[in-house]
Amino acid sequence: ADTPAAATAITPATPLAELPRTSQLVLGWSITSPIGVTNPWAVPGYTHQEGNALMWEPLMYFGIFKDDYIPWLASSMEYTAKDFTALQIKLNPKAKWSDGKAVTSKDVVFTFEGQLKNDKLPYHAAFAQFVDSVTAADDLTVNVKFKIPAPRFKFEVLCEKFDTGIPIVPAHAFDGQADVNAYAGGVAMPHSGPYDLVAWDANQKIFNLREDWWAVGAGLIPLPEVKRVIISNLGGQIGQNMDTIAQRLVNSEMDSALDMRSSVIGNILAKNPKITTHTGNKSPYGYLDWWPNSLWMNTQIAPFNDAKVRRAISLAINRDVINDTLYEGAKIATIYPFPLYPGLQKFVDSPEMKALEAKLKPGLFDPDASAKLMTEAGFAKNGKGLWEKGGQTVNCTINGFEGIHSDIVPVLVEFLVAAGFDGAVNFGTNAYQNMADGAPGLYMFGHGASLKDPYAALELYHGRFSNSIGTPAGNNRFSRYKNPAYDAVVDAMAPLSSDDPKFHENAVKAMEIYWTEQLDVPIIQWLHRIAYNQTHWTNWPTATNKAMGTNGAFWAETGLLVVSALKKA
Amino acid sequence: MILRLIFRRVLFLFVVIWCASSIVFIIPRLSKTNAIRERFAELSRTGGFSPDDLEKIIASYSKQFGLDAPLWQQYQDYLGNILHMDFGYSLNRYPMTVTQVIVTAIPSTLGLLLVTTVLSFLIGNFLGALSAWPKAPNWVRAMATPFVLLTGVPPIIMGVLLLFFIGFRLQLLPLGGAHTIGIVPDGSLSSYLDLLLHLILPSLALILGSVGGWVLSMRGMGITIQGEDYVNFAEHKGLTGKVIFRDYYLRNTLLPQATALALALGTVVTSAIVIEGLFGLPGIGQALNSAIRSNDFPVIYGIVLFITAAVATLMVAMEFVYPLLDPRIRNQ
Amino acid sequence: MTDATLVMSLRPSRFWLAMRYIRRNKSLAIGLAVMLFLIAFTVIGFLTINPRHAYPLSAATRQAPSWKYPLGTDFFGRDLLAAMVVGMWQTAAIGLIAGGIGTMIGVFLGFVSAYFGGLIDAIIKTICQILTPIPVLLIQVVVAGSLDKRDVTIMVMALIIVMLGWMGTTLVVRSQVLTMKERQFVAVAKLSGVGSMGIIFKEIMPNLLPFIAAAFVVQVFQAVFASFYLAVLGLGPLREPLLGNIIWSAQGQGAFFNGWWWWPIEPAIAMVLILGSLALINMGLDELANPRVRKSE
Amino acid sequence: MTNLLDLHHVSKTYTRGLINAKATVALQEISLTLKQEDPTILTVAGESGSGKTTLAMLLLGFITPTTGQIIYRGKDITALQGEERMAFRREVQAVFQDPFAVFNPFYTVDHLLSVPIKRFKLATNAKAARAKMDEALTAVGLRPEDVLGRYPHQLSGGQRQRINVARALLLKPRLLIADEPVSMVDASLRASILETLRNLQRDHGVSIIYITHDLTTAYHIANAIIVLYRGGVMEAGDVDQVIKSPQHPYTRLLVDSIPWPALDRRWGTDMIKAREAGSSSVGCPFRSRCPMAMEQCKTQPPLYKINKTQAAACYLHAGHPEIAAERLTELLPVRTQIEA
Amino acid sequence: MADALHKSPILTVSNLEVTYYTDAGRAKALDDVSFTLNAGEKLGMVGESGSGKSTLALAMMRMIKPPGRIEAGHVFVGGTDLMALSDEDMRQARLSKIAYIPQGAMNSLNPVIRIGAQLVDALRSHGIRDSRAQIEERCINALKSVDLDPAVFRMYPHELSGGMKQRVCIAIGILLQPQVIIADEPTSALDVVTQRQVMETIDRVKNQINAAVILIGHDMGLMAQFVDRVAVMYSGRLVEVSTVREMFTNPLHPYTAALISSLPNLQNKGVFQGIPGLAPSLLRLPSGCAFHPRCTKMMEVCQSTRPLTRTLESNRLVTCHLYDAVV
Ligand SMILES: Nc1ncnc2c1ncn2[C@@H]1O[C@H](COP(=O)(O)OP(=O)(O)OP(=O)(O)O)[C@@H](O)[C@H]1O
Ligand SMILES: Nc1ncnc2c1ncn2[C@@H]1O[C@H](COP(=O)(O)OP(=O)(O)OP(=O)(O)O)[C@@H](O)[C@H]1O
Ligand SMILES: [Mg+2]
Ligand SMILES: [Mg+2]
Repeated sequence: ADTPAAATAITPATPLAELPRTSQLVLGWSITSPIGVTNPWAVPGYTHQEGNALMWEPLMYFGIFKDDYIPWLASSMEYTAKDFTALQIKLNPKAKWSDGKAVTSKDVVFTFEGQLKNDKLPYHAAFAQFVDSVTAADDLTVNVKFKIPAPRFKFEVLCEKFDTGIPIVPAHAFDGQADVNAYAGGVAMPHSGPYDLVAWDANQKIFNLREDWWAVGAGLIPLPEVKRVIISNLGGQIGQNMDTIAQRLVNSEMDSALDMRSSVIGNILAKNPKITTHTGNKSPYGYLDWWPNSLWMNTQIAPFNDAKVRRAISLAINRDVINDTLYEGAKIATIYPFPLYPGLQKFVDSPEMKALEAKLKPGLFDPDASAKLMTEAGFAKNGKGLWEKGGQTVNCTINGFEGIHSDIVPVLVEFLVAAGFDGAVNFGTNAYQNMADGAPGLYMFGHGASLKDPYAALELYHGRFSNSIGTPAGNNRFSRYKNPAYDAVVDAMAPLSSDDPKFHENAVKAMEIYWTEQLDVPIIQWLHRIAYNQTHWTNWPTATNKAMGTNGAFWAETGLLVVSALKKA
Repeated sequence: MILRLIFRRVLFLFVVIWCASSIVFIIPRLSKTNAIRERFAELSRTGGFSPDDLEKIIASYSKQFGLDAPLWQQYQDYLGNILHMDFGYSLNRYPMTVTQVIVTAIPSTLGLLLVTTVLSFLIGNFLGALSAWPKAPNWVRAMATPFVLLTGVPPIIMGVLLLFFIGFRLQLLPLGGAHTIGIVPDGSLSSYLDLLLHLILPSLALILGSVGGWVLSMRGMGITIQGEDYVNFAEHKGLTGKVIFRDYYLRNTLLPQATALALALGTVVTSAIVIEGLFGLPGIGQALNSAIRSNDFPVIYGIVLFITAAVATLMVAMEFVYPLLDPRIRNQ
Repeated sequence: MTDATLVMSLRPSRFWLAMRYIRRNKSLAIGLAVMLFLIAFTVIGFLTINPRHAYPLSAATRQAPSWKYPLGTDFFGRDLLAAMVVGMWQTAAIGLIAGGIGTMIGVFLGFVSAYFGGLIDAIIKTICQILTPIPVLLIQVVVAGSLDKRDVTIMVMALIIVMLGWMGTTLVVRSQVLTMKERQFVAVAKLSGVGSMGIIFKEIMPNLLPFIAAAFVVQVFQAVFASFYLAVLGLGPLREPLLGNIIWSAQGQGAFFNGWWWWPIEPAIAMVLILGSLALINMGLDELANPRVRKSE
Repeated sequence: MTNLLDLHHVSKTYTRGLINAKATVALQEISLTLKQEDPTILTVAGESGSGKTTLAMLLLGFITPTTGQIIYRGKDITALQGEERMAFRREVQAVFQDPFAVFNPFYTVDHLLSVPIKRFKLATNAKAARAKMDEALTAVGLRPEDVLGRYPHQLSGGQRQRINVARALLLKPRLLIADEPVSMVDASLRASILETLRNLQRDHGVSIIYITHDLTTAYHIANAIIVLYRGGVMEAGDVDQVIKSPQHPYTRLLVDSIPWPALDRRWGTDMIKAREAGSSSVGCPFRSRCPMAMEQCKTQPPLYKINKTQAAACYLHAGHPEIAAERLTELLPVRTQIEA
Repeated sequence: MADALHKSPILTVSNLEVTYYTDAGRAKALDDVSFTLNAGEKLGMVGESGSGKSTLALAMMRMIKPPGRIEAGHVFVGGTDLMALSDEDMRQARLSKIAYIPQGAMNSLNPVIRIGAQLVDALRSHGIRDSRAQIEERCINALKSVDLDPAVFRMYPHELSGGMKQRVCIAIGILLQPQVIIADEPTSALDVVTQRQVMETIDRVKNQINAAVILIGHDMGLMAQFVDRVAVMYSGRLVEVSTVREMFTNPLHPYTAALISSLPNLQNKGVFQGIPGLAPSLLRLPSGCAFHPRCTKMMEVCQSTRPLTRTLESNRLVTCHLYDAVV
């Protein structure tokens, strides 16, 4: 067996220098990642959350609210073929690793080839699907050749935004590592980001600013004012201490922490006026995530193979109650499988989409219509008031995740029970397994696909992912839907760029099928409600302060941009 | 003779560990859940993964962790590894080993649990013995009933109430965490005081939640002993109350209580799960809780085995301590 | 001599003696009184509330206790009075099912083990000894955590709890039967031509009733405790208004922070009353079963 | 006619612990015969731990002998089945030492009497059963209405013990084992219980094995006596003979130690030798305490027939003829010598 | 010297009265009990079970526990009234003035501490501040005086036989050379041989320290062998106190007479003569003399009037109407 690479604690060799609280940023988070793991390739232990994003940098960031690329290690990244089959990357000549070595095309090639060859790395599948070859033209230029048109590869894979995209890793750090997946990295790992890991134990993780950060010299950014970042471990089970986390934020023990329940965030603001959110002190206090949630189901098994049943479930859900009861009147409930970011908002605001919406009424709550559809589908109510056919009720157990769904799912279950569906909650450890296996029932899960245009979301229902029952479905492809007509529409969109009119036309067509066939039941947009305490730090990313244009979550891949933009209060 | 006894006890220890390990091995596998898949679902939910064919990565890792082998094979490997004290890697926190996960979590838990368990054992037994003792002042004896009521307050409820009244309402004590944020514990007095301050509420919850049980069992035993002829004779001998209490009551009741103490250490870990969660303390309870919730089998096995082995070892050790406490056992 | 009096005091014909005894046995009296109150609460509650209101979206949300909602409502729009009634009933169901089955298993194994002795005894005793150091709740957490939540019903919850909850009773009953077996009246019964079954059921069992009752109460206590514990961790049947579930969901919504203190406090108090009264009854029964303890009162 | 009871070289060894077996020889090579036609009262005497209760348990079939056989009316009692077993159960009864422990505290004292009536079908209906119970109680000097329907703790020790005797009376056994029946009863009550026992033998032809450490009562009730020490027979014979003129040093010690309630028969003045712990399993068991121990005693002495009705296992009597253990009973007188 | 001691009684019990307040009612377990005892004298205390013998002993030790209560009476030991002492003084008086050797010696020693420690703690609790060695020597002497090996000092109770344990209790009893020793059925659990040994031991140590001994029991045989005077209790009352000889030859009280004639002896083989009837329950005592329902010499007055205790010639006490006239 190989030697264990992780540690049980990282203690600073010399005691940490005392810093005034005003130079320190305290972030509350649940640290569950293995101590000492800083290597992005140490999968599945590595996560960019919990502070590692402060160490690693991508070729480019994408500022979602700025709706633009932010060049970083790469100064440019352009498709060099019209059909999106070639891409050229030019690196920033000033980019340096923390050990002083320059970031070169060798590192980029190493990073890309690693993903391509190593099937344990997170983007292996994407690379394997699209990338033909990666070559270094010179020290600062990399050419990527694609097997098939890859118009979204640059955005989806090479840019960091939200929680996706890849960081560039130093080739020389892996010299002599037998198993790159088992190498923890630790403090020794050279990295390009400005913060160095200096201490890590079960309670906290501490990063110090490295003042010779290359990006400052390169003029990308002024020297960050945050000299030290402390990630304070809130413990594993958030539900158990939601109260205390909120109160500790109010008490200014922390400058920011993980996102808050909608029921809590308003009170946090009320109790400490210094605290603000993405939307200031106004509802909905958060920004839109890329992860709108639907009730998914396996469209291959009865009774969910019947579009009438799927539609009946949608008709049983009262989206107004969701907005009013759970989210304090914020308009969270949705009818779309994608988040309404600027590009997508434009799409749904188009006249074609408006007409379609008016025609199909996808968000309608109508128990009578629901009942009618169920009767048509051959169901009858049994003694307990539940729909039944052939002695079987409709198994509407909602599989979900306790930490994030414990507010919405119980309410959904009640809607379903009220309409005669046999509802229950499953926050078990097998929830995801059930989704992947396509077990009977409903799956509360996000889409995590589209950001700029609807393609990625619509592609989730493509017939090529329609795994047969018995084989696990891919992530976010739980529908197992197969419809040649739908596939044709999506295929037509694939090689087109988003601003192509043809693309728009097909997208509307696909949406028509999505709604009429009710491929899944869209429930809510996903909001991140993060409290920003301005007692010590200001200039948090908000709806009005789009300076860096990021989504404002310090734990996201763009967290480095959030932290480095902070100003002393 | 003594070797034989030791041999039998060690054998017992092994059987206990084997049983515990088999139970924890089999049960989570009864559902067909693939731990790796759940882990990647978690990761893909929090991002960092291309949504594209995750299944391939999952298959690859399942192979690495031996999860694709037939159950029987997995079981054999698992037992074999345990024999080598090798619990393997955590699925969730790879490349951290299970041992590292435990070693990381244990100091915090041990500090909290050992202290609270021993304290509540001492307080509970003392009060229990007193409340059973006819010579004790009335108010001491009357305290038994409130303590019985306390046994009805599980640590979690006690924790919730303390947190609400002392933490929220009165804002007297820290709400969570093991120390003030930003302090790197350096072994200085002030860092210990800081730690202590943070541990008051969780300790109180644990102590108050378990002290009643000790009071009760000790009281029952004390009353039983009080009817013994030798206690009566001690009074006839004109011994002082103090001597009777110490040498005739406590000495005779402590023996069964000592075993219970060993057992209690096992159950208290369960309280730790909720208390550590409630107060945001990163200990073994938290580690176990998140392992259970993420199907991190190796960590679950590791922790349950660790605790079982610790309790069983303590119990066996107790058997060797017994003869010191009770000469009657020495002859057997 | 004294255990005769206690058995008799259980007989209906000795109703007044029993009442007098209970008056002296304060813990039993208080325990029974609280238990009666809880039972009355549940029964009267069932007659007056609509059980449907124990589930979300059936009432206004987040209402502090008022005339309309005496115990207030929660974030999800449960009427907490209804939730308390239903939750109490479900808690009782789990306690009684798990306690009942556990006691039955324990009593059965204890009897078999002690009465027949030999290999059977050795096996049962060894199993108990081996299982004792295994932290039961931990295993139950693992089990509950591993199950498909769809399958976790009140009944399943009770069974999870029974699974490893019988050893204590087995050992207690076993040791009692062992001593009882040596009592001379058993020998006399044999001389009177009574067979094994007769001796077990007619001679020994009646004398163990106080012990079995105490063991039952302990089992119910443990079952209620365990079910509460699992529910607080969110490992129970999630839709049901189990007392633990209510606390679990209150914590998930930051109830204290938001000032909805009644939401978690009410089930906590209910649970304390249930467990506390069980503990008191147990202590009272202990006094009954252990004549020495009784003498001291 | 077959004998009522035959003991052939019965020994009982208790082993304790499975691994480190420690053996206690509780009874050693006892042979004994009781004839059906001559009901007798035979006393088995000996100090604590001499194996008296063990013998009783063996005779009742509660434990099985380690070696040897117990034959009841021609059948080995370990081999009894069905009907025969029921008959044996009924015909061999016992009165135990502790008059309280034999009552099941859960029931009224009626239980003790009604169960055997039911099990052995001694009465056809409840009325007949009640009549039988009344009769037996009256015979032991109790008024049925005083005791029936009461719980054991509501009766005095004497009453309880008499109910026990009544139970034996009710069943009219052929053999009654009385294991220290009066040692826990007040002196003033002893007499009446013993008298009832003796009447049982005299009027109903019940053979009684009376087990006791109290030679005074033995002397008064029994015809013959066997003195046990550490499971072995030390002396046996006619009870008058043995008590008035004990031949074995152990019997002598016993008789000397009896606290006679008489002013003219006082304990000797010389202090007796304390019992020493541990003794080897070979040779005379009394050797280590015996004031007259000789080299010879390291081998087990045989029984010597001292006169027509007395034998002792002691080399002091080596001049007398040896008598085989199984013929010991021939020395024991059977007929009660009524009222001196 | 012996005569001089005989003149002033070392123990005087007067009008002792104890009641148990039970669920079922009040039970007067001791009713107006008075007697005296001289140094070096041995008094036997006999009576049926439940007649109050142990209660008397416990009352003299002031060890009656609830629901029992000492209602009245005095116990003078060497001139001190124990009933008037403070609790602390009474504790000191136990063992040093008046010692009690318990009924169940089998269980009267603390199983988890050494015999030696159980002797030492008795000394220490009585304010003896000698050096360890001195105290140990004193204890070993006490053990030796009851015929025990000094090695017993380091042994645990379970390593001793019943007779040895009983003798340890005696050793503890004489440790502080009390003036009165009460032995409550010290041998009822022992066989005759051991019983004789124990009784002889008590006799010897009594002579050494010239204490008065009260031997409680119901074995008249043992009394005949051991004591000088016998007190007979019946239903909480002392019905007769006489010397052994007088009691066996000329019992005064009808109950005593019945008791004596029920005794078996070598002469009257086969004659069984019990006392008819049953001892009454203390809760429902017959009116008048408690013994009258069983008495062969019952008179009319016995049914209505409680007899008084009278002192007859030669210091015999009797409580019976038969002797109303005699005085
Ligand atoms: N169940 C048993 N297991 C082991 N040894 C036993 C058992 N029963 C009795 N013995 C031993 O066998 C020997 C004889 O015991 P038994 O009870 O027959 O004596 P006893 O003469 O009836 O004594 P006692 O007068 O005290 O009743 C003793 O040494 C005793 O310790
Ligand atoms: N703790 C008590 N509670 C109630 N009644 C008691 C208590 N102790 C003794 N008695 C009663 O007091 C009476 C005298 O009891 P005591 O023990 O003195 O009798 P005894 O003569 O010593 O009897 P024995 O010979 O059985 O030892 C009995 O009737 C008994 O029932
Ligand atoms: Mg015996
Ligand atoms: Mg007594």
